[in-house]
Amino acid sequence: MATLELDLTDPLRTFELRARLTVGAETFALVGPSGAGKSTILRHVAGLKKPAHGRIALGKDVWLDTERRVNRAPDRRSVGLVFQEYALFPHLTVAANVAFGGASPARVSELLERLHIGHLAGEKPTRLSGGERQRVAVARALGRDPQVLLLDEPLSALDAHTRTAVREELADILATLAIPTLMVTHDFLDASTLADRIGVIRDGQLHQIGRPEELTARPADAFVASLTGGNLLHGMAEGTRVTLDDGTVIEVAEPATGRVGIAVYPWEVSVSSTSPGAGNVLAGTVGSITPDRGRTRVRVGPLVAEVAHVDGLERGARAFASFAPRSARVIQ
Amino acid sequence: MATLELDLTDPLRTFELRARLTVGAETFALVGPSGAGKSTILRHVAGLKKPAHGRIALGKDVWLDTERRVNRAPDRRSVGLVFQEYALFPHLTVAANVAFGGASPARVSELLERLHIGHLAGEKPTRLSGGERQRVAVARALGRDPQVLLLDEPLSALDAHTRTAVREELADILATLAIPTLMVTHDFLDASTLADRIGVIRDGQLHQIGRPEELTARPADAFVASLTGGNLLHGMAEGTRVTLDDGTVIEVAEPATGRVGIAVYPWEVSVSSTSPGAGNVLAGTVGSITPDRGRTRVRVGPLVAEVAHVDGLERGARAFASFAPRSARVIQ
Amino acid sequence: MRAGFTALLALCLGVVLAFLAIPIVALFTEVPLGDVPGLLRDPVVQDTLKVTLRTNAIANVLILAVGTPAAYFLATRHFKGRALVITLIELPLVLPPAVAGIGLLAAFGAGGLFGGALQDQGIILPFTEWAVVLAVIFVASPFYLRQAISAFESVDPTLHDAARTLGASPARTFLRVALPLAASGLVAGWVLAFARGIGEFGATIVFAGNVRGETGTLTLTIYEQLEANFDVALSIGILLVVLSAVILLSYKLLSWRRSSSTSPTPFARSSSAPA
Amino acid sequence: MRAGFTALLALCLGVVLAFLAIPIVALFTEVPLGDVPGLLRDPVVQDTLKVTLRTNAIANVLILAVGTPAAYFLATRHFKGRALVITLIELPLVLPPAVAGIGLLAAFGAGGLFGGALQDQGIILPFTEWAVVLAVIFVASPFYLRQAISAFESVDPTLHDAARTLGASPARTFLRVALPLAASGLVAGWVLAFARGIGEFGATIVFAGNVRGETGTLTLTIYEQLEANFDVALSIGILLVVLSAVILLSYKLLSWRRSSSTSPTPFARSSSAPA
Amino acid sequence: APTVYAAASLREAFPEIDSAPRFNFAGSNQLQTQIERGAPADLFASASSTEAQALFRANRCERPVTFATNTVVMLVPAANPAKLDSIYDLKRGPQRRLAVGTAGVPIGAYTRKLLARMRLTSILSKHIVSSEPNVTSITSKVALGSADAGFAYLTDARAAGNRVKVIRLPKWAQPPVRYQACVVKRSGVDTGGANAFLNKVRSSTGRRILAKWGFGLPPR
Ligand SMILES: Nc1ncnc2c1ncn2[C@@H]1O[C@H](COP(=O)(O)OP(=O)(O)OP(=O)(O)O)[C@@H](O)[C@H]1O
Ligand SMILES: Nc1ncnc2c1ncn2[C@@H]1O[C@H](COP(=O)(O)OP(=O)(O)OP(=O)(O)O)[C@@H](O)[C@H]1O
Ligand code: MOO
Ligand SMILES: [Mg+2]
Ligand SMILES: [Mg+2]
Repeated sequence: MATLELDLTDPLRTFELRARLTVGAETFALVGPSGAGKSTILRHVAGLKKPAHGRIALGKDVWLDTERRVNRAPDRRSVGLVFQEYALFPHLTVAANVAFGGASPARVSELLERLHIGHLAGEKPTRLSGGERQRVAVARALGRDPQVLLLDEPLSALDAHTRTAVREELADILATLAIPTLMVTHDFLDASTLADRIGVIRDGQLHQIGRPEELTARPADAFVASLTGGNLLHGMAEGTRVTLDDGTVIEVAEPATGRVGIAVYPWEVSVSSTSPGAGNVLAGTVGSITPDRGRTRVRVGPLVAEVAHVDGLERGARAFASFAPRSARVIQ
Repeated sequence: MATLELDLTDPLRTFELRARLTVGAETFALVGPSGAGKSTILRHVAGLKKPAHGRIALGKDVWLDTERRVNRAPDRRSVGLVFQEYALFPHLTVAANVAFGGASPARVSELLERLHIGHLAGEKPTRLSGGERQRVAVARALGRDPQVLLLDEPLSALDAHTRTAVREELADILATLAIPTLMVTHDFLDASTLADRIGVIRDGQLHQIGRPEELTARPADAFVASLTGGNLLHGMAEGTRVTLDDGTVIEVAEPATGRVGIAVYPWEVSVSSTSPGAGNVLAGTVGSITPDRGRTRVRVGPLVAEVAHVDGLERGARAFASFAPRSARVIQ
Repeated sequence: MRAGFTALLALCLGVVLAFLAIPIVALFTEVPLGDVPGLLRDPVVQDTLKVTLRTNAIANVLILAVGTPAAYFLATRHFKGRALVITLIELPLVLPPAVAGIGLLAAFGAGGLFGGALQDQGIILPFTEWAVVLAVIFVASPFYLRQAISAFESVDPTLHDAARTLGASPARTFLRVALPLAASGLVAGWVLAFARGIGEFGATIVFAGNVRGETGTLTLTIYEQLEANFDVALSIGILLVVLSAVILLSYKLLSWRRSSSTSPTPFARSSSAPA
Repeated sequence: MRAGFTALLALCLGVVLAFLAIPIVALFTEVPLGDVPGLLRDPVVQDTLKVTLRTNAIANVLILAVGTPAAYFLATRHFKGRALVITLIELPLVLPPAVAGIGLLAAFGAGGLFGGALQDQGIILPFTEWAVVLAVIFVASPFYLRQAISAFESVDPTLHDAARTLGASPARTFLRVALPLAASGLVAGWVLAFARGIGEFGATIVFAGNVRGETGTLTLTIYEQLEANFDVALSIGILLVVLSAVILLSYKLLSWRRSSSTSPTPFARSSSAPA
Repeated sequence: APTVYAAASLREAFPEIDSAPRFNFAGSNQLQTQIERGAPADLFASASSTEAQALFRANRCERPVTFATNTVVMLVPAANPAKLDSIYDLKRGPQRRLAVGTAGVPIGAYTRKLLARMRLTSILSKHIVSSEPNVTSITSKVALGSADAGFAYLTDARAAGNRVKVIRLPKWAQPPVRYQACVVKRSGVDTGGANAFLNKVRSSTGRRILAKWGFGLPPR
């Protein structure tokens, strides 16, 4: 399988997009806030937008090289693109949508079966549910037997409960495809379930690239910290001591100086009604208490904690949240 | 504070909506699949749709009584409605939107400050981010000092990472309001964070009403089980023994007979590479392995498990998922 | 081959533009432009201008005043026969103006359906200024109504609902929400209706005749003056072209400024036509 | 007071409907309907009908064939001066037909801008069928172009992108995606253009004259027969009304069937007008 | 002031006689129809006796009086692209484009009569003939060069100035072109105003102006 290489520069409205990536036979997720340039990168790869400078190649096959004035039209690049709202052709049946890219009838049936939508072949897309549409969009993109797959927020149009099922299914499909796949998402769980590597993009810049657990372990900035589910505190650091904005002093693992952010994950915070002797302690009022997936989410002052039990705690009561110094990750 | 009582019957396109509810000074969340009739109930309460039969009253104030031919116009019911896509007036500034319901300039400033959007007073809604729009919509609904607050999927238009922050903020606001609040959502975490009680609605019928932890503990049907995050297995029950469709026999806590569903929560499942001696055991291939909020999500055959560690497991390997009989909740 | 497709499209556009532009350009070559101001001061032209402005002003006020609520009703209320009503409203669009004139005569002329009753009241409509007004309303109002209905329909109904739950009465909702949001569509429709009214000939000549200072509008005068005062006719023609272009362009600029200041989707394709 | 608002709206609608319906109804009361078939067999009418159909068929084919690609180009390509081009295209809409006729004469008539060149080629346009065709194209094509541009614009551009990434060339994308999705808007525009062409009078009489069997269209004949043979004029009028109504209604029924079978949002307000 | 409905060919002369009335200039038969349909006219001035007499017979106007006469001429564009120097040129040569009044309008009737007397009726079938509803559109067709020739009144040729060239037709072939005016009968008619205007037309000043524009004058 060929490797997708891209190296792009494109001045957008408010910032310059710069992306340099190599994606092998793996799934690479682009994660970042709205307007970061995620979709734009997919459009560059598909040939729907021409960057100011750059090169895109699949193995030896050069799709774009602005220096050599190479720029293949979208229909001459072997890509499958799944659009955010799916962009199914409303005037064609499901089968005709999948066949649009040139798939033979046999191949169309095979794809529909594989995605469990064989019985919908004759329906128009407007009569389908969100999950069904998503499957049609994936089948249509695969119908061209693309050498590169692009997915723009493939799950964002789905209900919370449809989403879980479709996510697992998509994970299986991506695992068997083994072609370079670029995916855009806002959701860290989607990214970590589906992708081998994640690139965090903000203002057109790739800020951090790594496996999901690497991002969680060492969030490079406040955005990554909140994306991976962390609480964010602010304060002034002097070595391993940080004076938070509310005056509390805490210990952190890595020394730093000046204004810093501190990421603390909810599952590394304990909560009690009496002050624990050791660790970093923040006192505060108890906010919402929510059962969440076998644990309980409690907010104490600025911190959300996920704990096994919350015996004796009530909304509005005073409580203490504590965490170990090594759980306090410093963000410059 | 007056209590909102409603008792409605309304034949919709494919089913008849029947809802009977009493909501005190609390937040009640309506949760259910798309098309279940959730928004329709809010429209009934607001007076935007007239049910075929029924009565809606706020304390002694009767808003609707089809028998006595009472039907107050929406502008004569004291409701604040936050629409799913916010429905802000695009031609008015943020301040003018909030003032539309008749709030004085002082009250408008107060509301904007309270929702941290004071600096946006002069902006047009189209120039705001999703989270900012949501705040404007809430401020506008509160601007009328309503006696009933209705929220239609107030968080669904937000990014995954904006969502967490806005959810906590909204929880604080709802906690201080203390008026009957009806909220629609697709997301169980939203519902359990914001609501005191949850009503699960499907095909126009309220299938289960209870506090979040009650729903998790005893899901009344397959929908509630998957909503609260459970895995769903199917099989034939004979007493406390259930033969699953793949032939595996498991033990459950409550006796039953005939075809049943079994809900198993991921956090009550363990995974190992060798068969554990005790409990219910399902063998299968390892699917995706995903770090998720301090734990690891692993799929083994039909089950997703959330475990602390997955030492020695790899995608595609054979593994065993096990759970205690009391974790196997029977669903008729 | 693929460059060929775009070239083909561009070629078609070129043909269209050339064909539509040439007659307009040619118009300007026919008349000594320096004489136009003088010719327009001709008392015949002055009379004509007055009649045209007066009758069209009345007609447009009536179209806007009665047509706007009617369009709002049709856009927001659903009742049986609505499709038929809309077809009826659109019928004058596809009716040859002369036939419209005959119809108006048949309805309001002496011996017409209502002509007798009106005459008994001392009201004579045909061949008076009011006949011009009626003719203009009949041929021009469907342009406005059609666009107004679709402008009101494209106002998100949840905004309407939002206004109601915020305590606004139906009338206030109409004034504060529907009207401002439909405004640009309404103006687009009005521009068309106005233009159609100014250019109206067929129904007017049949129903109102060409009485100088009474029913003789600019368009009628053009036909009348074609023979003798060809230059006067041309000057009026040029006046009308310039007037039309100014109206169209200023409307475009207006709606362009509006949309560029409030557009929710900065990358939405800029809408070309007052659709 | 609040019931009053709806009543006011309904009243306005009633006034509009009454006013637009009365002339059409009156038209039918004027002529002994039984005689209409006989009158329409009159050789003058037969000639006229043939001329009308022939010239309009040619004009409409040209409008569709050249206008559709031109509209697609304008709807999907962005270039400087695009707004100006669109204004130019809309200008004939607001141009009095007589002025349009003068413009056409000034451009293509003997002694006109291109008249000499054409004459050298042995081509004389005025008083020929081709003059009618040109006049019809000039006045009717903007109706089609305008609607076609907005129909193509309202096709979701991501569908276009989707087709391209699925390997479709620009031409195939146009044929398989843009054209079918814009179809109902195109037909709506074409209905308007067709109707405008059939009813065309001013530009035709000035530019093409009224030559029986050559340039004498139905509308010209109505004017001609208005004094001489009023019943013939009326019969043609009725023929045109019925024709117009049939075209409008069949278009409505067509688009209604389409939309009711594929409508994505069952509760979307039913769109009234071919907007 | 009265409302005067007058034949299109009177468009220059009448306002010069008195600019006070409201004028409606069109084909005489068109005006006749309008008056029959209730148009609020006070005086009707027709380019032939047919229309005025028809109204008189229908008791819609007083007895018509003849106030002017006219002459039918052939007009060609100033540039004369078809090189027509006489009406007989139309018997020969290629097909030409002619603007001729419809049979229903006075000028059309006169033209046909004249051609019949000259035994030239065949030219109406030999050439391409545009039927025009009134003299205005005949002269404009010639003036704009879309017709190679047209038949109209001498008076129109004067009004059209240097854009057209007049080709006189033999006197012996001329039909009697009699302009007749009558005061309309209807409720609310301004009889006084109508008669006053008619008298002005028939006064010596009126006759002088008519003559100036090329009309012939009936004996007093
Ligand atoms: N054709 C263009 N020219 C210039 N700027 C553009 C263009 N298209 C998009 N932009 C800008 O580029 C930025 C990135 O847009 P993009 O659609 O790639 O964001 P995104 O990361 O996909 O956001 P979202 O999560 O909302 O989909 C935006 O700020 C947008 O304003
Ligand atoms: N005015 C109406 N008349 C008849 N049926 C209706 C009407 N409005 C909605 N329905 C139907 O009622 C059902 C419930 O619609 P509703 O909008 O309340 O669903 P919902 O639960 O809010 O769904 P979602 O989560 O997608 O917003 C739908 O199946 C819809 O088809
Ligand atoms: O009535 Mo006329 O003057 O022959 O057109
Ligand atoms: Mg995007
Ligand atoms: Mg809903």
